Amino acid sequence: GDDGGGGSAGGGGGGDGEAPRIAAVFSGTTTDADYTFLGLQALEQAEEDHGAETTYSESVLVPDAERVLREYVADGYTVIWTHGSQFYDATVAVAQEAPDVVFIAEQDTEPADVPDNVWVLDRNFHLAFYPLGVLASAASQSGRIAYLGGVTLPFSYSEVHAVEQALADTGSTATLTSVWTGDFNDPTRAQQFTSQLLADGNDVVLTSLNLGVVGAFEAVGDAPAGALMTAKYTDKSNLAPEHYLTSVLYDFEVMLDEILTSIEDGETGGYLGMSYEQGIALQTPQNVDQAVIDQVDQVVEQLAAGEIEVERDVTPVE
Amino acid sequence: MSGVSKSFGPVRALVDADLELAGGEVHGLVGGNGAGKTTLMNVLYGLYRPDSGEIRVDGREVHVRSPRDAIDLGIGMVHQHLLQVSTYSVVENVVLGTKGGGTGGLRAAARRIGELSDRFGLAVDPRARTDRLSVGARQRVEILKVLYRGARVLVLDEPTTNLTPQEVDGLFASLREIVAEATSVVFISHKVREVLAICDRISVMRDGRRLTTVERSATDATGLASLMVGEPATEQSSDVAAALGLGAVGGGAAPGAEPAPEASAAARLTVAGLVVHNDQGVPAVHGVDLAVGAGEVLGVAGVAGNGQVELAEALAGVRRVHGGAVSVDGADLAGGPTCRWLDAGVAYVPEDRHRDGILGAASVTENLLLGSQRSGSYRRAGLLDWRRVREHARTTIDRYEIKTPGPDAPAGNLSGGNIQRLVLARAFERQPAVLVLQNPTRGLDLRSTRFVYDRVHEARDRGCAVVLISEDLDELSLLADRIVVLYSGRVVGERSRGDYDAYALGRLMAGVVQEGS
Amino acid sequence: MSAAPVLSEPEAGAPAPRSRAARVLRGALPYVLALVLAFVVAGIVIAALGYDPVEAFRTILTTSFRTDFGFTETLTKWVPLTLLALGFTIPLAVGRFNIGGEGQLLVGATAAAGVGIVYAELPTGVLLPLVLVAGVLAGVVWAGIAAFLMGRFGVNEILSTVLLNFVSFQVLDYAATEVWSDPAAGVAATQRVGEGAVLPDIGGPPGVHAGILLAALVTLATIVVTRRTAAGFELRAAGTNPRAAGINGIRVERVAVVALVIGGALGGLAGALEVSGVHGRALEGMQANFLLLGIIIGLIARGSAVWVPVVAFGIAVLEVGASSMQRTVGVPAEMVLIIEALILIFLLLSDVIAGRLARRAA
Amino acid sequence: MNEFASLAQLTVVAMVPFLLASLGTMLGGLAGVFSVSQEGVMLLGASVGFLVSYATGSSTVGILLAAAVGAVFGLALGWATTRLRLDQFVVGLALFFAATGLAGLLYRVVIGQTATTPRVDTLPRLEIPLLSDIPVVGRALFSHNLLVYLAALLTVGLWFFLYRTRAGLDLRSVGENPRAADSLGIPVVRTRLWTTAAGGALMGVAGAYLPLVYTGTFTEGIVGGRGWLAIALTFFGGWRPQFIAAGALFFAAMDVIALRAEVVGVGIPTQVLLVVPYVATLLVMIFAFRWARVPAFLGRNYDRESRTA
Ligand SMILES: Nc1ncnc2c1ncn2[C@@H]1O[C@H](COP(=O)(O)OP(=O)(O)OP(=O)(O)O)[C@@H](O)[C@H]1O
Ligand SMILES: Nc1ncnc2c1ncn2[C@@H]1O[C@H](COP(=O)(O)OP(=O)(O)OP(=O)(O)O)[C@@H](O)[C@H]1O
Ligand SMILES: [Mg+2]
Ligand SMILES: [Mg+2]
Repeated sequence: GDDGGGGSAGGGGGGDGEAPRIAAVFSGTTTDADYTFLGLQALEQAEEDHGAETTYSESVLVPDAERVLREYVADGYTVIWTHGSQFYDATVAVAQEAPDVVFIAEQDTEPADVPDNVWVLDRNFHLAFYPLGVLASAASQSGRIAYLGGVTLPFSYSEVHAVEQALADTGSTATLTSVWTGDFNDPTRAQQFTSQLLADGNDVVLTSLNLGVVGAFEAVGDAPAGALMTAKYTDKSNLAPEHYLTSVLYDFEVMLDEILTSIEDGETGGYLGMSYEQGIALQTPQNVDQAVIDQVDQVVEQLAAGEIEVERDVTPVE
Repeated sequence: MSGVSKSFGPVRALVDADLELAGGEVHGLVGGNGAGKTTLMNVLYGLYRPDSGEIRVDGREVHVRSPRDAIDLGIGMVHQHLLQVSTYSVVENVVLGTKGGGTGGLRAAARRIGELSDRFGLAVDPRARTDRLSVGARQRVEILKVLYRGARVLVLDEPTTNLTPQEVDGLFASLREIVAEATSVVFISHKVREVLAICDRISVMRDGRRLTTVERSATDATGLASLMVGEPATEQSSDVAAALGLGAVGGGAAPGAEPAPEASAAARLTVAGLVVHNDQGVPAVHGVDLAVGAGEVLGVAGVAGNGQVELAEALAGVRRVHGGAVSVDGADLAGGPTCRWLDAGVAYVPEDRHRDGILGAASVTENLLLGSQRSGSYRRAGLLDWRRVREHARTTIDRYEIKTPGPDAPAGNLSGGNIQRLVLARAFERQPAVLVLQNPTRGLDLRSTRFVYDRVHEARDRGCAVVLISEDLDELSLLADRIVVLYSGRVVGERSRGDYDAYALGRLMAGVVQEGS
Repeated sequence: MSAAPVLSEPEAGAPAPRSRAARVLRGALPYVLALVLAFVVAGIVIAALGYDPVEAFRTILTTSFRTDFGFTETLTKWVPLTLLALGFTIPLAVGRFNIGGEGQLLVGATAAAGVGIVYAELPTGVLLPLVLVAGVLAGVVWAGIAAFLMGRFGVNEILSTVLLNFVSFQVLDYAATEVWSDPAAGVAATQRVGEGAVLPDIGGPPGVHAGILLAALVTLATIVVTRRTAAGFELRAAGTNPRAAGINGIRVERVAVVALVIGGALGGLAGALEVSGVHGRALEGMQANFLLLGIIIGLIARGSAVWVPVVAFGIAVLEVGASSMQRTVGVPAEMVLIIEALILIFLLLSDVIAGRLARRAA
Repeated sequence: MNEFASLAQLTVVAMVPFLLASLGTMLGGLAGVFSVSQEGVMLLGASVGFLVSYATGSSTVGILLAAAVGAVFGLALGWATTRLRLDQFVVGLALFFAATGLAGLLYRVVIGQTATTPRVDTLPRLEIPLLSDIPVVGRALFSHNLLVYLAALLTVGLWFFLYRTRAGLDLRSVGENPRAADSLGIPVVRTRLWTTAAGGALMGVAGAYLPLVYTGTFTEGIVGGRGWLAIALTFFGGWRPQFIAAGALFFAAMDVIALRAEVVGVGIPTQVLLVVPYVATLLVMIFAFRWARVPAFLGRNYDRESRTA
């Protein structure tokens, strides 16, 4: 085969000042205004900041990931980033075959047995959701909070438990109902679920969805004033301005930047957790009192400073 | 029509064929199976696009691109095969494609159909669903469809195949009326008697050409028959006579009929108290008892729709037996799967050969194999031995004179006569103990009809028990050693050879009298 | 719905050997023409969107053949594609549409993974066969439901198999998130199966899992059974004209039920092989669009078990190549689908062309 | 009582996309053409419906254009299978791929990569005066968006047209026995062309319904298998409008009830609840299979001059 990968393996060494050639693997399309779009932004930023040559593949299915990765290796890319923890296993597998190439994989834990040429980016969703719990308990009038997830994955459980912990920590008596639509990307189902959650008297809905979230916002848009909803990854305030609470914003630009800088320094692997200090930010809450905003801001600061420990608890929620 | 040619792949169905139809005449169109009669008429009706040739109506050239064009030109056609939406009622089938209101319109249409069927003696219930009707009734619906529309030119492609003699008479009477109103009729049939009875002029087709046209007054049965068969009718065998539809009935034993074989001691086929349901789950055969000995031909007469289909299928092991016993050579088969009946030596030649007889899209070879695929003679090391199958197919094709472009040609493209030869070949090659035949010569030309009769005789001579279910009394009289009459699913009478009386049989068939049974 | 005319297998039985080569050549010509035409049209579309069509096509054609992993990947995809295509065409021969390949694959994979996880300690010689059998049996059960409903109650099999596909998603999801969940997978996925459940690679690295041999064997067996045995003949006969077949002693309903169940077994096997040979686990999305491609393969091959593997290889090349196009020239993901659609349409058109040619030749 | 009304209302809203897509499938199928491109055409309808509404600000224009694009795809199916006599299944799948690709491509060309999701207002609810004030029923049936009412009218209209008019009789004969229809001058090809086109239009509208009623925006996964389900429901309904409506209603009701159970939290795993509508539909089929007949010539192309086709 084409041994291009070996030829430009210098990138792995990093320090020789050659511009990296970065390839990214996305699970969705770059037009999603959501998770994939964030990846694209980071990629474009890396082009600017590091003079990188970049390329990407969209809508890659998990079963296809290994092949796509191998193709990038063969094409001589020096840094390969899989955007989404579903690609983690494939990334590690290919990384073992191509020790000269640096891989960036995403995870929701700190995994063991990571090859030397793999950077693990931990998205720490439980950290992100803790302040949402605080916010929800403060914003809810009815004392009924709902969590709307996609698939019952461990990270999703950790989000629910983080919210529970937040409720416990703040001494809130609010009840938390958690529901999964079965699909992160089916907005219609999300709409149906949300309508029912709202009809049941839940007045704050914390969503953890990808494209499905637009349906959830459509449903909350129809609800009476007071019903509030949070989003994930990007600002979604335009979807239902009157009912928008906040979003946990994910910034992959800084993360990629950090990793690329480390690579340039010769570190071909490592672990990097996202946090409110780096990569995660809580959008300023809307449609609530300033006091609530202040309270949550404080929590975020404490989280960033490491003063609050949020447990990563992935035990299933019944 | 002139200079009409039409090829289907390698088959040249029409070669420079022509036909002239005068106003107000009934024009007979005859010729062997596959001569091109239907093709020519399909061209006229816009169903087939000819490779060349022209059609003139009243001297003006017309282009018939579809049946719609033909209908607009005042051409109507009764097709050779039933063309009905089987889930529709009669009236719905009749009004298809015509203008008219909604449900109210249908009521009016049903009234008109009632009138038409009264006037022309074509009894059907306009409200009945067509798939619940007998083949004969469906045939009447086909004719009613054309009559309902009215036409200047009426093409009837073998319209009488499924009709009783009375209905044929009724149809002929109405054709006379129609023609009197300056309509022209093309009448296609294989039955010399019918053609002579109704036609003013007769065209004979052979190999895709019009051979000749004769005036009715200038020919007679023998002359026409020899034209149709394509050879001078020198041999005056009983078969030819029967094929011509002459003699037999009414004259007691057919001339030259062989003596009835002595009734063999052990019956090969015994039927006791047979009860069979039709597709709607209604009993169609009520407690029939039959016994057929080796070398005996039992004729079953009756008007279509009196349980023949159900009886035939039950005897062949195709339809579930609801009560009673059917045994072959002493072994009761009732309730067993069809393959057990086949193994016991039952062979069945179904009435509707296109629908029930062949795998249309499969090759002639495969069709000949059908039913014997598990027999040891075609197997080697557990696998089908295609070389042997093919060899056998080739010899069978020769022996039964099946006209086909080759053993690999799809069976569905063969002409009706040749499909029937194929079905018979398959049945006979099994060396059956019991042979069930239903209307085996329907729609066949003279030559093929004679062929079928010869094969039946052969089987009988071999000691096979033959059940011949037919609506054709001539055929029964000629072939059967004994005739039972089926009416409303019951055997209402029985006659032995020498005692056949068309009048008496006819009354039994009509259910007018019932003999003790 | 009765059998589509597509399934008539013109070369059923042994064709006359004489003109075979010439016939294959003449038969292939329109297809080649169609492919060329499809690429020309697709190229125009790609160019219109502002991408480089030459480079795009170079990718399609070379990915599978110029790189080891590309070829490996193509062969790896060939396995489920072939199995699902056969799983579709076998019931199709009796005029039944098995649209349930997806579900059969998924439950097969789930069962295989379950066995591979629960009995992870068993040695290869025991576990591997167990895993494969579990997959096949699960497929049989899944198709068996549809077959039973069809045979006993006359429930249309398109309806039931489509519905069962949706159920199978949840079966896998349940196993992957509740029963044998792998928390680190980042997607609904089961834990890895034991070492003993993993199929060895042949060739390579990168190698193709040994399941390809099994798939090849199954294909061969299908060819022999459908063309050379009484059962295969009965299958086709029942599909060509159920009435005539029944009258001649073939139990059409039973044949249909068995065919559907066999289709399910193949789907289940595909699932088990994906687990044992490719992913080492069952995971969400592993069905890819194998079912739709399998159906397409079966139809392009006109139900002929001989042509299915060949067409499946072509489609695998196309799949692997077309998705690589995105990488090399940046053609958006959606374009891949459009190109595949174009190729399909033109392949079909080649039939029309071939038919016209044949008619002219006659 | 109130809860029942709200569940009933959700059910009605949920059944409409199935109903429209199944009626579209039925229409072509009754003339003998079996479409399998629903999933793709619906996605395209969703994309076009959204994009046009977004660009013009008029959801009516969006719906009409979604219908038009669906009709084009339907017509393509009709044309390829009647004029060229290509295999219906393969053409349908090819069109599925093409429509799916086109849907995403259009969105990409028009909207491109943005940080915020573009959205349009969803269709307003039209309360029918007086009727909507009836307790329970009013809320469930007479407080909906325009498309819901149109779908209801369409169902009744199609039933009347197909079973109470001569044109409907002619149409159905084409799917039952095209040879018979042809021989009586009923234009088989033209009937197939217009029914597939109209059917495609309905699928397009069914797709447009999703962004314009449920989400206010387009996403790739918005159809989420509803197109395939529409095929199943068409078989479920025995290719007749009234039973298709019943089937869609039943399926949607099961779906809403299962969803309800999930939200209330009955301690049954999500996955089990999610399969309820599918399994329930299958179970009903066991008892109701008798009504499910299929047009005799469904899925087969008609060739006037061939005997084997
Ligand atoms: N659509 C077709 N495809 C292939 N061959 C055909 C087709 N139609 C007719 N033929 C062939 O054309 C020839 C003439 O057939 P045609 O139906 O006109 O015969 P016919 O005179 O009506 O015979 P019959 O008395 O059996 O009805 C036959 O050899 C037949 O095989
Ligand atoms: N629509 C058609 N398509 C193909 N071939 C046809 C068609 N109609 C007639 N034929 C051909 O015409 C020839 C005569 O066939 P046909 O079935 O009319 O014979 P037949 O002896 O009159 O049949 P039957 O005895 O059943 O009435 C056959 O070779 C058949 O292939
Ligand atoms: Mg004829
Ligand atoms: Mg005839």
